[in-house]
Amino acid sequence: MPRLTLDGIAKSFGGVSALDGITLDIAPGTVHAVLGENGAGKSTLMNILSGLYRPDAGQVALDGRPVPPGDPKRALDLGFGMIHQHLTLVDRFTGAENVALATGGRLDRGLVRARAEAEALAAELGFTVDLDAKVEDMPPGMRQRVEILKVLVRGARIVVLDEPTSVLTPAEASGLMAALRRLAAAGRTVLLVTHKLAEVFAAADEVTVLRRGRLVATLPIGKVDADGLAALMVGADEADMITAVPAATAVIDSHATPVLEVAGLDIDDDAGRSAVRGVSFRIAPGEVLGIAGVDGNGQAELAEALAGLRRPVAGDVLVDGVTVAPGRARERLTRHRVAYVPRDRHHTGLVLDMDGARNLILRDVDRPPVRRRFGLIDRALAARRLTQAITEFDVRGAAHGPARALSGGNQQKLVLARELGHAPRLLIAEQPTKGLDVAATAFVQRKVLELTRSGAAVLYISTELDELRTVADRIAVMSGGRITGIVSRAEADPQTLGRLMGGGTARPASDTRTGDAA
Amino acid sequence: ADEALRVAAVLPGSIRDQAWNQSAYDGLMKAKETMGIDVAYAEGVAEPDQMSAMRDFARRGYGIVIGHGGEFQDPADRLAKQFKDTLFVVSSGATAGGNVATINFDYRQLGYVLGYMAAKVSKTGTIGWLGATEIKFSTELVEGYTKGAEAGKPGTKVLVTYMGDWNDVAKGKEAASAQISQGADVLFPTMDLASNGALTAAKEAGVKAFGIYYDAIVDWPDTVIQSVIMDVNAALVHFLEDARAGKAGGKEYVYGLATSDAARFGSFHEAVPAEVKAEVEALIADLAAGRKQI
Amino acid sequence: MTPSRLLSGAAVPVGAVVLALAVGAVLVATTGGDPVHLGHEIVDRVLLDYWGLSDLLSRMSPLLLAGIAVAIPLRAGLYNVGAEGQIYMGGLFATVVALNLPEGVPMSVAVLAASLAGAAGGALWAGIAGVLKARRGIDEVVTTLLMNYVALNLVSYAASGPLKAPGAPYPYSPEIPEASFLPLLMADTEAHLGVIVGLLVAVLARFALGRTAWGYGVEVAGKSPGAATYAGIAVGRTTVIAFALGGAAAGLAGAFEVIGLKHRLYANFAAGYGYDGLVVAFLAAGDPVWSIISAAFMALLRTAVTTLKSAGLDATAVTIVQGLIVLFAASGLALQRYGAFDRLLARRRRPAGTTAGSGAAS
Amino acid sequence: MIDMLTDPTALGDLFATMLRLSVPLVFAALGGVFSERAGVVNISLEGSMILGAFGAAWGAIAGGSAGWGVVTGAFAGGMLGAAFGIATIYAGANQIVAGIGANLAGLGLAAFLHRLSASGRAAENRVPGFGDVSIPGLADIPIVGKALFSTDPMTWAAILAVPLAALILARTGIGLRLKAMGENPRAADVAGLPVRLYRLGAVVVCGMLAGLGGAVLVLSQVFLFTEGMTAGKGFIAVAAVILGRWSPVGAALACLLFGLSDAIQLRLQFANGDVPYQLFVVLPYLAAILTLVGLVGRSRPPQASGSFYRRESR
Ligand SMILES: Nc1ncnc2c1ncn2[C@@H]1O[C@H](COP(=O)(O)OP(=O)(O)OP(=O)(O)O)[C@@H](O)[C@H]1O
Ligand SMILES: Nc1ncnc2c1ncn2[C@@H]1O[C@H](COP(=O)(O)OP(=O)(O)OP(=O)(O)O)[C@@H](O)[C@H]1O
Ligand SMILES: [Mg+2]
Ligand SMILES: [Mg+2]
Repeated sequence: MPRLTLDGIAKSFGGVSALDGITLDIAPGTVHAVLGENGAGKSTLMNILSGLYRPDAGQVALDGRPVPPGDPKRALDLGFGMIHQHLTLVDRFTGAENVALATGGRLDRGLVRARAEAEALAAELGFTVDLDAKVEDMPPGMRQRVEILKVLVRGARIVVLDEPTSVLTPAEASGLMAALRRLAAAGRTVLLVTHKLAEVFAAADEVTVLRRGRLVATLPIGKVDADGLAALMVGADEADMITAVPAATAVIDSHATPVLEVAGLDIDDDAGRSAVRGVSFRIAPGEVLGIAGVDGNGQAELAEALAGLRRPVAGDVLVDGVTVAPGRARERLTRHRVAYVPRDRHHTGLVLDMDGARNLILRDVDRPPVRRRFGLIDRALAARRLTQAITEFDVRGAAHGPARALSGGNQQKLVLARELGHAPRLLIAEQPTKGLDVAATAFVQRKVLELTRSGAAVLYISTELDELRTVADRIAVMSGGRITGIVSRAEADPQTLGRLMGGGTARPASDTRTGDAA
Repeated sequence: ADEALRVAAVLPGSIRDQAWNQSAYDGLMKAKETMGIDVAYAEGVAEPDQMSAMRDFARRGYGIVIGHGGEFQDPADRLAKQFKDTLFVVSSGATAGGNVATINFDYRQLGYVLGYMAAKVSKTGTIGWLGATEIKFSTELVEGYTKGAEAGKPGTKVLVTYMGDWNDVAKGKEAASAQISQGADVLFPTMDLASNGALTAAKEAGVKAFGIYYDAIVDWPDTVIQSVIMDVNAALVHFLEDARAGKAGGKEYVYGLATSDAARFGSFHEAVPAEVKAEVEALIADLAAGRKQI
Repeated sequence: MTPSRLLSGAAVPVGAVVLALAVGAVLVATTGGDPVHLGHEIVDRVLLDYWGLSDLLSRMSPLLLAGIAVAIPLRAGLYNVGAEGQIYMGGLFATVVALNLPEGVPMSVAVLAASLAGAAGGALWAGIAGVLKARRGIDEVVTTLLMNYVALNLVSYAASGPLKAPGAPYPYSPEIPEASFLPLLMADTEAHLGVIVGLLVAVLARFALGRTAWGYGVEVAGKSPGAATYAGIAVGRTTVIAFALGGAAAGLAGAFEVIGLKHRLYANFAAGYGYDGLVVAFLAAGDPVWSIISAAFMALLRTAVTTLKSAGLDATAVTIVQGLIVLFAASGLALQRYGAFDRLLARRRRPAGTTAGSGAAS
Repeated sequence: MIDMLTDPTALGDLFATMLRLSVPLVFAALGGVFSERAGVVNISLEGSMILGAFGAAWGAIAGGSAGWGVVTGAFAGGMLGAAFGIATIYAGANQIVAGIGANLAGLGLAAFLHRLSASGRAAENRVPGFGDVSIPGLADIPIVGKALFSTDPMTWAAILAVPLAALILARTGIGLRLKAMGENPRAADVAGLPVRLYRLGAVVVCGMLAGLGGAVLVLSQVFLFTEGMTAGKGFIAVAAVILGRWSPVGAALACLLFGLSDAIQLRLQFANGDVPYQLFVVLPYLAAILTLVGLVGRSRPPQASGSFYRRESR
């Protein structure tokens, strides 16, 4: 069984060092976690393993034999399989076609076989996937599951996973972790990049911590606890900040005019199918309403409609008691001061080919102070915003170059810096901490609470119950396009939420209609 | 050498078009050979570049600069003011004078003869004419051709097709086929390279056709029954000989049947009935002698 | 940009041209020509010559404006393959206006009116493709390409029909009144004011695209339609406006060809400038100001082509060399842009012990 | 002129003209589909067509048979495709610019070589081409019979090539991978597939197909090579690719539309002498635009088409 060794790996991009002298030795049959802040170099390292990037120096060896650098094909042949942080799926192919592409499917037979194997594996992992759907029509979670299946079906000996669980449900994530343990038990080597310490403790044998491109420590999992890992990642002085649990202290005035009132909202998806039906709720000033639910149950369409990107079929939306015109994104941003953190930072959140400063003026480029006389842009202001974002949100590597070059987490921070930087009245956040490191996650949650203290309201959409139970005052559960129940934080135990997600209601319900959303 | 007899031509198309441009090129080469004069040319010169190409030759000291096509009229007029010692010649030009000369063929007359003959030869009473774009050359040819057909046999139907392209051989073939399928059994293609396509169609369908510029029967022995030989070649030599003798000036040179070395007809196909042949020859003689006007 | 980088930047296109010319020299030699003599011709008659310069400038005007016509929609993520047709429409509109101006209109007014009409003609023609794209999602590449043929034939019709000069042997219009002639930059040449206008438009376009909120919207619409929707940018309207502005630049080019160069509308008066505009814009990576350089380059090429033809070089060989120059220049620029040369140098340097990259970053 | 549509002979004739005008386009457009589906926008079809036409003429004369012409025609077209592919896929040259350069080089080269190898008189350079082969019985089917079953092998090849190309793209592993190169080359790369090689392969095949399109003109239609004989057909093929939404069948239908409207305009013209001929000449383009607006509508090119794939760019 293969023993993986990395010797003095270094890589820089345009003169900026991303990795420097990484030396590692990974035993076969183990799960090896790789931790680090956003931009620490984790993805770069994994991409070097999979042959996508060619290291500037150093080498990777398998059982002492060097792996040719920068050759994905050879890496695959040698048994490397990688699940990329930013999915490598063909949007217009079905799930099955994507699997077939990765497994070298030939003619129809290959497609059928790939499909069958993927299906079996999905069942084993407890994944629900529709392999006949096109990837572009899948919710993010399902895409992630296809990406995982695609690699695992190939039967890799060294499985590299770069933040594979960021959009999975807890059940799916734990299914995956169990599967990784089984792979290790079968003698495979697993490398797991994650920001979720719980996963590290659940699945890993060993953990390596990177900080700013350097290897800080490699430790067996028994020798370290969460605080210790945090300290290794960010340095001891900053570690306290992370673990300081944010307390929800905003005062909610439930009698005041709600900041957001949604009444009888019906929304169709891109294909014209009903995605959200009869959704009504209110969010009071200072309140965080969490939306829980399995991905693809209408959350995305709801968020888009509230942000003005999608025109609802029926229903009213009121912000601060004022009805907002349907489908008018600009007006929401400016007049109603609605901030929106979209789930897809690549597609909607950022203009990847523009630099950080220009991305930070996306919301208000056409109004003062950004817009000056003769329609000129105040470039100095944009630059100041970037400096501010870099210091306040700790966006690493954004000083120069396009947003595309940033690490996934840092891209997310850029979006957050823009959306939270305008004192919004209402924040709609879809998976806002997706891909953020531990410190940044805590920071964002603190910022959200800070916002509520100023009387703003927050709609916080997440598939992670733990996160919702930390930030939300109440949690609404969406299933089949409906809100199946809204419970207070105190009532929000996993059993209740789980039942609601299954389509049940909090009260043993009579008005449960599950079939008609199809 | 004789300053005035350095001759240059600006050609809008390819010297291998087997038609308008090639005939000028051949004429230059023949003049070079037979008269020993210094010649130059620039081929494939697009409209935006035509003025500067002509000027370039004038500046290089060519005493005669030919713009080979009606589109050179205006550039020639303008340059004539700048280069007073240069004689500018416009083939198919409209107006001569000063140091601008034009060389023209009597397209109406030449078209008339072929129209006349076509009407006589046609069994279906429908004949065809094919061209590329509506320039003087085309419109006058069509005009003469139509009149000639009416004279040859009143009521003859003339199908006229403008292809919009001089060199699209495949389309030339289809354009001719379309005429043939409408009953045309004598065709007169007047494009450049595209005429090859039309002649191919005629050959395949077994109908008759006319050649242009040279005696095309040699290349299309079963198809071509007569050719109008607009011998730009000979016309040029004619003109240049005048020029060498110091007789050339800003005049309109028109070549027609009266100047039979420059504008004449080729060989009759043996299938042309003797009486038709005789009538056509008589017509040509009348026109050449000026006994008949169109 | 350090001087050495600038130097290497210039080295690439020059290298491409040299390489293509080397191929050309071989071709010339095979047909019995004298490459050295032809080289002299280019230097003497194009580069170091009053008339050569004037030719270069008169061609640079339509090339630059056509480049901008491609560059502006490109910023919005749209391919304008229709600069050719837009130029033709510009020429047509300008001619109609110039021919119908009342007598005694002062020169500045006549020139302005004809120019604006040309710009409007181009904008209108491009705007159709823009509207079809914005409203119906119809691919702009194919509409603009097809509309070129329509425009060409429309001009051909106008020049051989309603606008034809009486007795003209070829489809062209009567001469436009002298009041509407675009002033010349160089006496007795065809180098008209168009190139100056082109330079101004280039700078203005760069400024509007790079510095204004409007330009920002265009950029976002081009680079990320998703983000544009998020920010409430009206992608459809941006599409139409970007297209119309591009078309206006092309239309201006067409107007200048008529009022600056030919003084008449000809059936094929601007052959090929629109397609060359694609080369101009893409070689400049879509930047209007860099387009000045690439337009000058293409103008030089076009001028040299005519000169080489008159110097007796076979036109087919000239066309081959022209194609190779374009092909090599594009490849060379790309290799440079993506750092292939740097990597090559670095790899060669590495054995000597220096770390890659660190030396160059200063 | 109604008899063009009612009289069976005239209709059959129209059909035949449509087919002949379309076949060269169909080959080139199929090539374009392969190239663009693999992510390379290829406007050098015109250059490949003309080189293919020259290659076919040269090969058929040198080899003494039309069969050789097919081989050399495809080869010549493919060579230009390869040059264009190396510039765009390996060096990263902009695909539009490189396409324009390749077209010029191809047009120039074909004419240059022709001038070197042949005399100035077309009829002296007659090319042995394909004759029509008739299938008895089928050829007598009214209207379509003669055009389809009494024709030359290249037409049959084109008719077979369309479903074959569709099958390859829709049903084979190669097709799946090729499409992946055009949609998301990174996904293909991480699956261990040689992205640049696939793309180059597609572009070379494209050049060969376009070369065949040029060869058809020479070997099946006019039996000689002349300078500039493709007369912009390569650009029409580019339009057909988009009009046909990047699918083989769609592109072929678009070619038929161009062929049909050209066939119709050539027949309409001489019955309407007072209508300016330009109106007839633009008929195919207007028909295509109207089809786009009325029938085709919104279309999405392959996601990564036109882009240069570099591994280490994000
Ligand atoms: N292709 C690239 N081009 C330019 N810079 C890059 C590229 N890939 C990575 N970088 C830079 O390298 C550094 C490390 O990035 P990397 O993606 O490895 O971080 P990470 O540890 O995976 O972070 P995250 O947790 O946010 O995903 C970052 O500063 C990033 O900007
Ligand atoms: N066509 C091109 N080829 C190579 N490099 C280019 C090209 N266009 C722009 N650049 C590079 O891009 C960089 C950006 O240019 P520049 O700084 O002038 O733009 P800018 O800051 O956007 O200007 P402005 O905001 O004033 O419009 C320059 O350093 C230049 O080297
Ligand atoms: Mg990462
Ligand atoms: Mg700038």
